[in-house]
Parts: sequence; structure tokens; C-alpha cells
Amino acid sequence: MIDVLLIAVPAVPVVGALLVRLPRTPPGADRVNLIGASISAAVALTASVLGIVHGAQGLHGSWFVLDRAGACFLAVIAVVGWCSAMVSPTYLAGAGKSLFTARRARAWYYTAFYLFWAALLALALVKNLGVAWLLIEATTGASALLVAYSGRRNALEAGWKYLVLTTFGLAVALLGILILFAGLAPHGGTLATLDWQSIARHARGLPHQTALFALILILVGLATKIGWAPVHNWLPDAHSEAPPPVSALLSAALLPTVMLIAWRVVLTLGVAVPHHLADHLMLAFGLASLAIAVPFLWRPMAWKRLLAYSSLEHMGILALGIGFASPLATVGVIIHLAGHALAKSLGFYTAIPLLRHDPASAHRAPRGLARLSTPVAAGAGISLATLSGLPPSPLFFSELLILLGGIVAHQIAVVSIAAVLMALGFLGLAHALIETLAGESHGHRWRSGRTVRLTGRLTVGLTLGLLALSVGAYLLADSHAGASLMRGIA
Amino acid sequence: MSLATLIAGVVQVAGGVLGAPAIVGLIQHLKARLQGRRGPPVLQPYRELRRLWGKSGVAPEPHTLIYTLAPAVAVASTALVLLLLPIGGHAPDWGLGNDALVLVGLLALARFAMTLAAWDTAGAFGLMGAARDLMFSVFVEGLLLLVLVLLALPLHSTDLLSVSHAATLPEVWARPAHWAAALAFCLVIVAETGRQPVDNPDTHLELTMVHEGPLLEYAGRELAYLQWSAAARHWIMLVLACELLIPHPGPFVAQLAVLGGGVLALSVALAVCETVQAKMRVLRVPLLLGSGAALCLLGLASWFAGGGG
Amino acid sequence: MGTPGALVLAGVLAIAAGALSAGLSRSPRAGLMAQSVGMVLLALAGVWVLASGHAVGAGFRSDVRPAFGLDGLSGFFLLVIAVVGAPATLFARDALEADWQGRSLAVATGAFLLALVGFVCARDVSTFLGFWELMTLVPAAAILLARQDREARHGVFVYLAITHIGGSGVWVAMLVLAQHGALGGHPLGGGLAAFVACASLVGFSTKAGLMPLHSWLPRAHPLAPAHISALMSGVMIKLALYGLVRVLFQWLAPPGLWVGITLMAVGALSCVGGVLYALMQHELKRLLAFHSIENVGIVALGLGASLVFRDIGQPMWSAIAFAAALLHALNHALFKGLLFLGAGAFSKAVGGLELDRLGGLLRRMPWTGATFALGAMAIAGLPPLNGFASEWLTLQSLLHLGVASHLGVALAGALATAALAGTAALAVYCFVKVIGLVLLGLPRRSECAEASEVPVGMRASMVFLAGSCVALGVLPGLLVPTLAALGPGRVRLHEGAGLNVPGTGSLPTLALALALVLLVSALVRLARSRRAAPAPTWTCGQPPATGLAWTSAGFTKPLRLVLEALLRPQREVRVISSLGVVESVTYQAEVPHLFDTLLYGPVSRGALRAAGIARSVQSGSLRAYLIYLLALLGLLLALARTGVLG
Amino acid sequence: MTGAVTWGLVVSSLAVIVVRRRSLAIALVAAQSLGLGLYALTQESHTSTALAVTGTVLIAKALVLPALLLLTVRRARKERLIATELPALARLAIAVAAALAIEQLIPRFGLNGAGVEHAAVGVLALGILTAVVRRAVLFQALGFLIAENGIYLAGLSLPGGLPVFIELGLVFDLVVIVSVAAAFAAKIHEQLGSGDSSLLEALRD
Repeated sequence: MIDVLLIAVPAVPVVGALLVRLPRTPPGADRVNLIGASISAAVALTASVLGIVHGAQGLHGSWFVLDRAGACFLAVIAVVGWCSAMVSPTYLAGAGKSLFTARRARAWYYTAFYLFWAALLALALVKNLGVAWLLIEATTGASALLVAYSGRRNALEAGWKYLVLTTFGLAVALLGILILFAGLAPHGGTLATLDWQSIARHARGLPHQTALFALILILVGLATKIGWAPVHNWLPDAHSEAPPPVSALLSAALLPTVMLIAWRVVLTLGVAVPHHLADHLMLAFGLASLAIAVPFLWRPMAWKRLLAYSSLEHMGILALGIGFASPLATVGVIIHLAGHALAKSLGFYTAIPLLRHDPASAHRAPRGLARLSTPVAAGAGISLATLSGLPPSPLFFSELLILLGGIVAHQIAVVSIAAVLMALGFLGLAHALIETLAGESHGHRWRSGRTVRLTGRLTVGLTLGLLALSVGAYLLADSHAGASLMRGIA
Repeated sequence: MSLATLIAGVVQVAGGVLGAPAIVGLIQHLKARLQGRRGPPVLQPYRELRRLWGKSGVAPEPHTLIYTLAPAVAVASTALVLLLLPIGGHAPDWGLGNDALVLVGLLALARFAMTLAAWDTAGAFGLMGAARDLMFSVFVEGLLLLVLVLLALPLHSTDLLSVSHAATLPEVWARPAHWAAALAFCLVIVAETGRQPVDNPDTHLELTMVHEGPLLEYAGRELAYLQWSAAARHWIMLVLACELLIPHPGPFVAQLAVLGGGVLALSVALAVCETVQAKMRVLRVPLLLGSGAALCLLGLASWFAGGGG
Repeated sequence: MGTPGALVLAGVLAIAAGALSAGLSRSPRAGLMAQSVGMVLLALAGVWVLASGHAVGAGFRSDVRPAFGLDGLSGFFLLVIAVVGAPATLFARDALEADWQGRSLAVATGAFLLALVGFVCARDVSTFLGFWELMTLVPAAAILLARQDREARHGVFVYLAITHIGGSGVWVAMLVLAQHGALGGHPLGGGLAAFVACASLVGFSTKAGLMPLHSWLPRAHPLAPAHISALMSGVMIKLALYGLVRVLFQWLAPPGLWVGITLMAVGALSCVGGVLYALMQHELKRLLAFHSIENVGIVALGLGASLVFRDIGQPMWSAIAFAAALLHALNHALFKGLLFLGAGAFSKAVGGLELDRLGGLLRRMPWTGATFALGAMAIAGLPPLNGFASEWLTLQSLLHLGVASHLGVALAGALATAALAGTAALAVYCFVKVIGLVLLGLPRRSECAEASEVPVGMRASMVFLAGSCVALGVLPGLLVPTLAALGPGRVRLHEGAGLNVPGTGSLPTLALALALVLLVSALVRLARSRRAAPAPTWTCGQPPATGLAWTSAGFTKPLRLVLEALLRPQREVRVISSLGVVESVTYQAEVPHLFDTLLYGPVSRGALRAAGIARSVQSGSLRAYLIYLLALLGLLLALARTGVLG
Repeated sequence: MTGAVTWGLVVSSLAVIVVRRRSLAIALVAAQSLGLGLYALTQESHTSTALAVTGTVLIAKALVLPALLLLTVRRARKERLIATELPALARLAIAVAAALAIEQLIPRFGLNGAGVEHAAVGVLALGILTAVVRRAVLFQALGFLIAENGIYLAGLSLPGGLPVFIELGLVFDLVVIVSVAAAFAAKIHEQLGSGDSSLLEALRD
């Protein structure tokens, strides 16, 4: 039963990818997209509920492992994917020429989108490092096309950089996996050798050098895909050039999901290297990402580029949470992941009406939205306020929990530096928030068309989600949950 | 209530209310003599007060209630200060306590009232003096508080009675801290009483006035009030100097004698100093007072260096 | 949870309901009324807890489970919030328009009040920090709702920026304390205590607006609507000191004498610097904002003295200094609230608040004018008002620090005493100027000439505040022993109307006030027994004209000249003459805020330049990015190979 | 045999860094893959599945991918580089130095034969470096293929060989990625009129 369900999780979107090519007319494609997305999301959410309900020890199967953390990731991917699928028609309606011939553009978009989504969903479930690598590589292929969808010169450039950097990074990671595989060869040398459990079981037996180098190579490789500084450089370009729904999926689903893999590597392989080296590597990546993000946040930036750099910052925070490796921090990471996903995708969705009514905001900071359109201003404001970790947003509590977890892990120095860096990053976001909402705006109010109305609905929905999340975080942020999450992942 | 305190109370009131103008008159007289003039008689201030009492006041245009209240407030707070003073180490309990800081506060209240009155008439000259007066007060109050710290050292109290008890015996002059306090307090006296080199009380040029400036518009009884309170400020300062700084051993009578002699001597000193000293530039005054403050800090250091005296 | 708990709950609900109804209904008046009712209920709760001394609700806890409660200290600060909040909301009821902006401001007011209340009632670290942040954010939002011009946006940004960077200190301190169970009742000691002390000093004193971390305050406070400014200046910055008190007196084992001395130094700097720059201001609300810095400095002096006394083993004086600090916090809340509301009333009546363009308002607006003057006397620390009582107590404790047992402590005490005395005199100077320019003399603008008194609600709120200034000035003794009991050592002081403290000549406020009033009335009667002859003011015979009137700059000139080296005033006289005939002479003078020109300006410019350089990382060249990848790889591998990574 | 293959691999990778003409470079990479494939065939214990797998890999890498890339080259016939590239010797020197540094840093990790290990890591590094020192987008794609070959070599000389699933998956991904890359290369040629990656520097801060 559970196997079928979990097979369906990636299978349904794949089928959707095929079906969406059938209808000849755009409306037809949109309709298929609507149905397919809803079904896939429903399936994935059911699975994640199952995982959360009795996944304390993790449900293990032929190819998957469904534990609490994985279930949370699955839910996030499902929700964000669904929202992106819902806004895609509005985006496509207004998107001009694209990379593909006008007739097939929509079909290609949906196909790539669904394949991308399917890969992500599967990624949250796989129990095997090798397979995970293959899936990550697959996401690159699908998403690169989507990034360049608009076919503009900048989009091509961004897509190309994304493709090259991540593929080379993943090549490095693959070398690391090979080294690990070679090290584990005495315990089988079959595909199953790379299962998380078998890695965890035999890690202690590994020659220390092998484990260390495998770990370094894998982490550096995955870092390029997660977008950790200093190998994050594709991230701002891709996020700012991709179609908004895709940017949302990239930032809110792809990066965290790859990070889940990195997390599992750290948890399984980390025991093989002395004195928490793996955790310290994570902390280093986290601080580096925070520090690199700050100067960019300080500059008035185009809306989506700003969001991209804030993604860099938040990936850093998540890395810190993982590196602290204490239950509180783990709870913080999960809450942060979810909150960031909702807020960030909301931000990207508001970019659709923004770019529609004010195309210039593709390369300069938006100003005075409050006077131009209330729903858009609300969406942008709520998303930015949440991302800058202001109470009562869930990110406030998650950051608090992560830092507290850091102090529990006796990392006071790291926590202090991180707190200061977060405050510095906040400056940029605060400035952007003030100017975006209250700055001097030109032109008169936008008429509330389809996109604006949709943004309004999304804003309401996602805001309710955020509130629910923060209430949950505030009331239930209690260390038992964290412990079970930790147990779940390992 | 013992006889001593009774007498002390009488002196507090009578000396303050009736005796104060005599000090001013004395200083004027001596000054004139030292300058080779005959000068006004010692009782001249009383005559002036009587004359003003008979005259009607002036209601300048524009003015508000504040202009009317100011002299009364100034006189009232000065009068209350009289009741805080120890006389020969004694004072009756008027229910007002004898705290030094209360004294400072009341003097500030008087200054506040007068400077505000200067604003009320929208006149140009009064404010010139008011601004300077307030500027001095910043430094004077700082210095006065430092002096109080030094005087509070022996008995750890700001109660004027206990401070004057602490200064009963001549041994106090053995302490550098006491010397510092005494010297600094002399500066405070000169500044508070508006004497040269800080201010020239008998100038009639509006541009050089400090304390006199805000009085310009007043006439009649209100002016009488203000002239009396100027005189009373002399009394207050001199009595404080005698009680807190000059040793006054022996029985109460002797102490009273010391007080009277001290007040006389200090008046003479003021007169002499006014004759030999020219009025200094307004902007130099803070330097003078600042040096006093430095002196006080040295005194404090010496106290602790001397193992707490 | 008992009666006070119920009162708090009712009050909070009333405020929330008020905020909601103000947002939904067409006019915010009813909602604001409900808010001020809620404030009254909270005041009752605060007084109840303060008087009974029994804590209600949860105690402080170190985990992250939400908890709320109320103890003596919280009760006192709840009272501080309420005595400003109630009149402020009443004032806003008449001050705010019934349009969208007015309604949203009313909602923001309610949210602000709730944030303040939540902060003093928070009992666990996440709630504490949450409300701490909200307390900062809501007024920022309120300012932006009121006005969106460039100046406002910049001010709000600076406010958020500085408070947030400083606030990271609070975060670190609170998290460390929570993790070590210090909130749960085991004070944190050892080397970590010093770290936490530093972090909390930085964090809380930024929010309290203590120099040199104050730069946001004179920018942000004048921007807000009057009643929000009153709450910010009167309450918000005090709550930062509440946090500091919690950390330094309750959650930390004494880390050493230096903490108290540092706090005193900061306080002295703030009070002198604050009042000096206040004197140099020519805009009323900005001037008042600088005075908030001064008064927070005075409170900090008291707290620092209390810490030092505690550490040198004089519990009685420690408690007195503590009580003095708290009393001054309450007093400042009262008269600063009064003054800001008065400023709001004036601006509603005449528009701009440039000091040189006002004048003669006492005649036009007797109620506002009289209460404003009273508030000015109180903040100037003149007897028999409340400012004098608390400054007297603070001065006494500093002075007794000056006669304490070690040279270092004594010098610190003596210097602080002199500084506070000078500050008091400067405050008198400043408010003589303010009263003179705003209320007295001739009106300098037509608006001032026909200004009319504000509605009754606004008047009532100001009268209430003025009345409580008098009451606390006459009967401070009713409160001080209770406050001293909250302090370290739990000392019981002598009860009574006045302040009867051993080691002083005692301050019988009641007798003093009565004597003053009686004498003054008698003297006035005597003097006025003859009718005074009306006559124009003497200005060398010509009629008094506004052109000749004194300006704010002119009145403070002597001080500016004396302190030229310190204040570095800048003046510029431009004479435009053609053919030897002078056509116009323009004079410009200003006193730059040295902390901005010498400290904040260079730092921010440098930071921005550095950021610009750092941004060149994103050069746009794919090959550079690949080189980063190789370099990172090489670096980590080399570290691993050389065994640095184990 | 093994030595010959490894050396061939390394030399051809270096050659790709040096040569000017794109078609030649593509041919070199194809030759690499071919050599590796044949080597794999000789290596494998000749079970049918293994044969099949290796065969597909061989065909995919030695024929399909080069064909794809050649197609794009044909599409954009004349290659104009905007700025002149580094001189060939300099490119070579940089690449060799960097590659040596990297492969010296990796310790032995249990392939059969230290030479193979060094060669594998070195070729991977050379692949990345190709993308660094060559500016044409096509060479950056080739660099990826080279890197892949390096890893494939390592995979071949694993004691137990790579799991079949991984091997096939690798090839699948490879095909996907390279075809996407080819599409990009074509589009870039179309839009920029040149495959010079130094034209792709518009996105910066």
C-alpha cells in the first residue's frame, strides 16, 4: 500500500508531464496542468502526512525512506510546486516569446516543470546516495531549460552558468561518492552499499582519510547546487532570470531538498570523521553564505535578485542550524525551511504582476507599491517582512531556535557572529521593505487585473499558512519534536 | 526647644530679612571709601526699599501671569532658604529639613522665575542678563555640588547641621580637602552674589548686566522684593561660608560671635576684592569656576590618599 | 491567577478590541476610548501587584515554552506604560482624523500598547524577544503610516538599523542566559557573565538611546504622531532599561565593579550630551527627543550607582539609588509624555514647531500652555515638582558614592554628581528658553496670534499628566519605599509623604510645597495691593517688535561660545552687496551633531565602500566562478591533507 | 593496457585544451570515450548484461554526444571569438599545474592502481580547467564530458566496478545534460553570433 503511494508521488507528475503535451490548445494544457498538479500535490501531501504520523523511526522500503524530516520536505515541495503550477498559466499568458517555438512553448514549459517537480519529490524520498545524485543531476537538466525559458539573452546566460557550474560541481560530488563507494566496497559493492543506513552502519569502519575526502568532495559538490558561498554564483542569476513560478520552485524547493541530501550525508558520514568536522564544515558554509549575502543585500536591487540573495542568506542560516546539530536547532531548521519556502515563493509570485505592470522593475528596485496596488504591496511586504525574520513571522521563531540550539551546542562565538551578520543583512531588507512599500512611486494605480487578483488570493492563503506555522512554532517548539526529527533523519 | 535653637531661629529670620540689606550697604560704603569717595551710608539700601515700597508697580505690555508671579516666587524660595541655614551649628525644626541639595534647588527655582520673567516682557535687555546668568549657573551648580561632596566627607551627610558640626574644630584646616572646599566656595560666593569679577551689581548699562538685567522692567514693591532677595543671597552665602568652613568651637555664644565676625570679615573681603578686581570677560568666568572644580577633585583625592582623614 | 491577572486580561482584551473596532468602524474615537479604558485596568493591575508584592502568573523560565506573568518590577513598569498610555490614547481620540490614516494609526497605537505590555509580562525567552522586536517595529510602522516623505523613510531606516544591530547584543545575551537557566533563577556567573553583561549593555542601551548609541532617537521620535512620540519617549526607551535591570540585577551574578562604573559613565555622557544638544535645537519635538536621552542618562546614573553600591557592600544606598532610578523613570514618563502631547497640541493649533516661529501661546491656549509650563518645570528638576524629587534622590546617592570608601569609586561618584548638577542647570536653561519662545512674548506668526485652544479630550489628558507630576512631586514618599524594596537587598525605607533618607537633611516635599504656595500667594497679594501702571516694555524707547525678539540661537549663544571647542558650531554670514551697497545679509548657524559627523557618518560610509568592493565577487564571469570552485576544493583538500581538518 | 589508456586519456584531455578547431576537439573527446569504452569491454567479466550496459555507454558517449555537439558546430559555422584567448602554451601550463596540484592533494582511495587514481582525478580537474581556460561555450561542454570520462575511468577501475543502475543513470543524465547544453550552445550562437562565453557577463553586481 505505502509502496504504491510512494511510487505514485514522483510517478503522477511524470505522467502529468506526458499528458500535458497532448492538448493542442493552451487552455487545454492549462486545464491538464491544473488537474495534474492538484493530484500530484494531494498524493505527495498524503504521503507526507503518513510520514509525519508514524515516521518516528522512518518508513523504510525498497527504494525510499520516509522519515519526519523527509515528510516535512515532501510537504513543502508539494505545496510550493502546486502554487507554482497554479500561477504558471497566468505567467504564460503574459510571457511573450520564449526559447521554444511559439506553438510548443507551453507544452515544453509544463513538461520540464513536471519533470523537475517529480525529480524533487523523489529526491525527498530516496534512501540511496547514488540515486539521489542521479536525481539531482536530472533536476539540473530540467530546470536549466526552465531558467532560460524566456529566451532572452540574460536568461540564456543565467541558464548556461547554472548548467555549467552545477554540473561541474556535481561531477566533483560524484568523485566523492566513488571514493566513498570504494571505501565501502568490502561491505558489498552493490548499489545498496550507498543506502543511508548502510553508510551509517559501516561509516565507523571506513578508513579515516577516505571518509574525510569523500565528505569534503561530496559537500563541496552539493554546495554548488545548494548555493552556498563561495560557489553560489549561479544562484542570483538563475533566480532573477527564470520565470517567477520556476524561481519559486528553485529557491523554495530545489535548494532545501539538495540540502536535505547534504544533511543526510553529514549525519551518516559525519560519524566517520573526528570531532564533529562535518558539522564544522556546515557552520563554515553557513557563516560564509551569511557574510557574502550581506553586501549584496545592502544594494538597491531588482525585486527577484533581492529575493535570490536573501535565499543565499537563508541557506546560510539553515546550514548553521544543521551544523549546530542540536534538537532545538533541528526544529528551527524545519520551521525555517517551511516558512522560508512559503514567504519566498509568495515573493516570487508577486513578481508576476510587478513585472507585468512595471517591466522596468526587472532591473531596478520597485518603489512605492503601497500607492500602486494594495494586493501586490501586501504580497511583497509580507514576504519581505517574513524573510527579514520579524515577529510574528515563523522565521523569527526559527532563527531564535537555531541560535538557541547553537548555544546549546556551545558555539557561542558562531552564534554571536551569526546574530550580527543577520542584523547586518536585515538592514538591507529593511531598506528594501521601506522603499518598496513607501518610496516615491510614479504612475497611477494599477487596475486590478487577473494577475493582481490571483496575487491577492495567494497572499491571503500563504499568509494564513505562515501564521499557522508561527503559531505552531511558538506553541510547540519543544525539544522532543526535535529529537524525533533527528532520529528520523539518521 | 532649647534657648540656643530659639535664638538660632530668631537670627535665621531677623538676620535674613532685616540684616541682609545692611551687608549690601556695608559693601557699597566700604567700596566707595576704598575708592576715595564718601559713598552712600550703610543704611542706604533700607531707604531705597522704603521708597520702592511706597511706589506703584509697572505692568509692561505684553506680559502674562508669569511676570506677576516671578518676583514672588523668587522671594519665596529665597526666604525658604533662610530657614535651612544653620546658625552657630543650631537651627529650629521648621519642618523643612536642612538639606544642602534642597537649598540648591530653591536657589535654582528663584533663578528660573527671574529668567522666565525676562522672557515674558519680550524685552531685549533682560534676556541678555538672563542668558549669562543661566550660563554661569551651569558651572556654579557643578562646582557647588563638588564642594558639598568635600564637605560631606567627614560625616557622610549632606545635612547642613551635621556638616557644620564637622567643621567645629580648628583641626579642619589640617585637611587639604577643607582648603580646597574653602577656596572653591569663595568662587561660588562671588558668582552667586553677582559680585566682581563675575558681575558688576551697580552697573547701569543694560549691556553689561547679569543679575540686574531681568529686573529692568520691575518697579515698586516687586522691585523691592527683588532687591531684598539679592541682598538675602549675600546673607545666605556668607552665613554658609562661616558655618560650613570657618571653625566655630566653644559655646553657642562664641559660635554666634564667630558667625557675626565672619560675615563682617567676608563682606569687607568682598568689598576689597571688588575694588582691586576688574570685571572679567563673561566667557572667562567658566574657566575660573572650572579651576575651582579641579581643585575640589584634588581635594577629594588628597582625602583618600590621607587614608580617609 | 487572581484579581490582577483578571485585570490584565481584561485590559489587554479591551485594548485589542479597541484596536479592532478602530480599524473596522468609520471613526477611531470609540476604539481609542476603549484602549484608554484598557490602560486604566492595566494600571490598576500594576498598582495591585506593586503594592501587594505577590507575583501573579508564571515565573521566569529558561525554556522556550510560552509563559506570561507579573511581578513587582513588571507591575511598576506596567504602571509606567499605563500612566502614559491612558492619556496618550485619550489625546489621540481627539487628535486623529476619522480617515483611513487616522484609523490605521489608531490600530497601530493599540498594537504598540499591546507590544509594550507583552514585553513586561513576558516570562520566557522567545516571548521576551518577540515582544522586544515588536516594540521596535510597531512605532516604525506607525511613523510610515503617518508620513512617507524622504526624511521619514530615512529616519525610520536609521531607527530600525541601529536598534537592530545593537539588538543582536540583546539576542545573544538573552539566549546565553536562557540556555544556562539564568532566567529560571540561577544567576549566571563566571567568565560568561562578563560577556553577557557587555552584550546586554550594548543591546539594551542602544534601544534606551544612551550615548553614544543614541543616534536613531532624535531622528525617529520627532517623526511620529504626538501620542506615539509620547509613548516612545516616555515608555519604550524605559522598557529597554527594564530589560537591563532584569539582566544586571536579577539574572547575572555580579560580574564586577566595572559594570556599574561603565553604566554610570554612559549615563553621565548621555545626560550632559543629551541636554547640551537639546539646548542647541531649534525644533520643539527634536529638542524634546534629546531631552529623553538626557533623562535616560539620569536613570542610568542611578542604576549604575546602585550596582556600585551593591558591589561595595552598601545595600541601603544601593536600594535608594535603585529607587531613585525607577522613580525618575516614572517621572520622566509623566512629564515627557505631557510635553510631547503639548507639542502635539501646539502643532495641531499652529502647524510647524520651529521654536523661533512661535511665541505668545500662553495667552491663546491657557490650558495647554499652563500644563506645558508645568511639565517644563518638572523636567527642569525644580521644586516642588516630581522631577526635583527624583533628581534629588539620584544626586544624593551619587554624592554618597562620592564619599564612599575607595578613591576610584569616590572620584566616579564626585564626577557624576557634578555632571548631574550641571545637567540640572542646563535643563533649567533649556526650558527657560522653550517656555519663553513658545508661550511668552509676542506671537511671531499670524497662526500663533489667532491660535485657539484644543478639544477637551486633549486638554484632559494633559491636565491629568500635569496633575500627576504635581502629586508625585508632593508625595514621592508614598512610592519610594516600595521601589526600594524591589531593589537589591530588599531594604525597607522610612515611610512618609516626603523623602526622609538617613545621611541627608531630608526632603519634606509636602511642607516645602505648602510653604512655597502660601508665601507666593501672600507676596503677590502684598505686591498687587497697588494697581500697576501699564507701560510698553523698555527697548530704548521703540515699540517691541518681533523682528527684535530673541531667537533660540541667540539665547543659547553664551553657552555656545563657552563650549565652542566642544560643540564646534558652524556659522556663515553671507553679505550680498552691489556697488558697495549692501542688499541683503543672510546668517546661517548650526551645531552639527558630532556623533553623526565624526562617528556614524564615517562608519557607514566605510561600510558601504567595503560592501561595494565585496560585491565584485559576483563579477559575471563564469570562468571566475569555476575558479572559485577549484579554489574552494583545493583549499579544503589542502587543509585535510595537512591534517588541519583532523 | 591500463597505462596506455590512462595516458591516452590525459594526453587527449591536454590536447583539447590546446587545439584551435572545435571539430577536432570534439573528435578528441569522442576518441577518449571510444578508448574508454573499448577498455571497459576488455575489462568486463563478459556477462551479457555487462556487455549490453558497456555497449550502450560506449555508443552513447562515443557517438551520440559528439554527434549532438557537431550538429551545433555545423549550425554555427564560423566561430568568432571576440577577445583573443590565452596562448596555447600558457593554457597548457596553467591546466597542467592546477591539475597536478589537485590530484596530488587526493590521497589513495582504493582503486586498483595508483596511476589510475591520479589519472582519474587529474582528468576530472582537466575537464574543469578546460572550461576555465577556453572561452568558447562548446569547449565548456566538452570540459564536462572530459570530467565525466575521468570519473568513468575511476568507476571502471573500482574493485567491484560501478553498479549497473548508477552506470546507466550516469549515461542518461549525461545525454540529457549534453543535449540541453547543445541546445543552449545553439541558442547562444544564434543570439550572440558567437560562442564566446566572455560575452555572457551581463549579469553582475
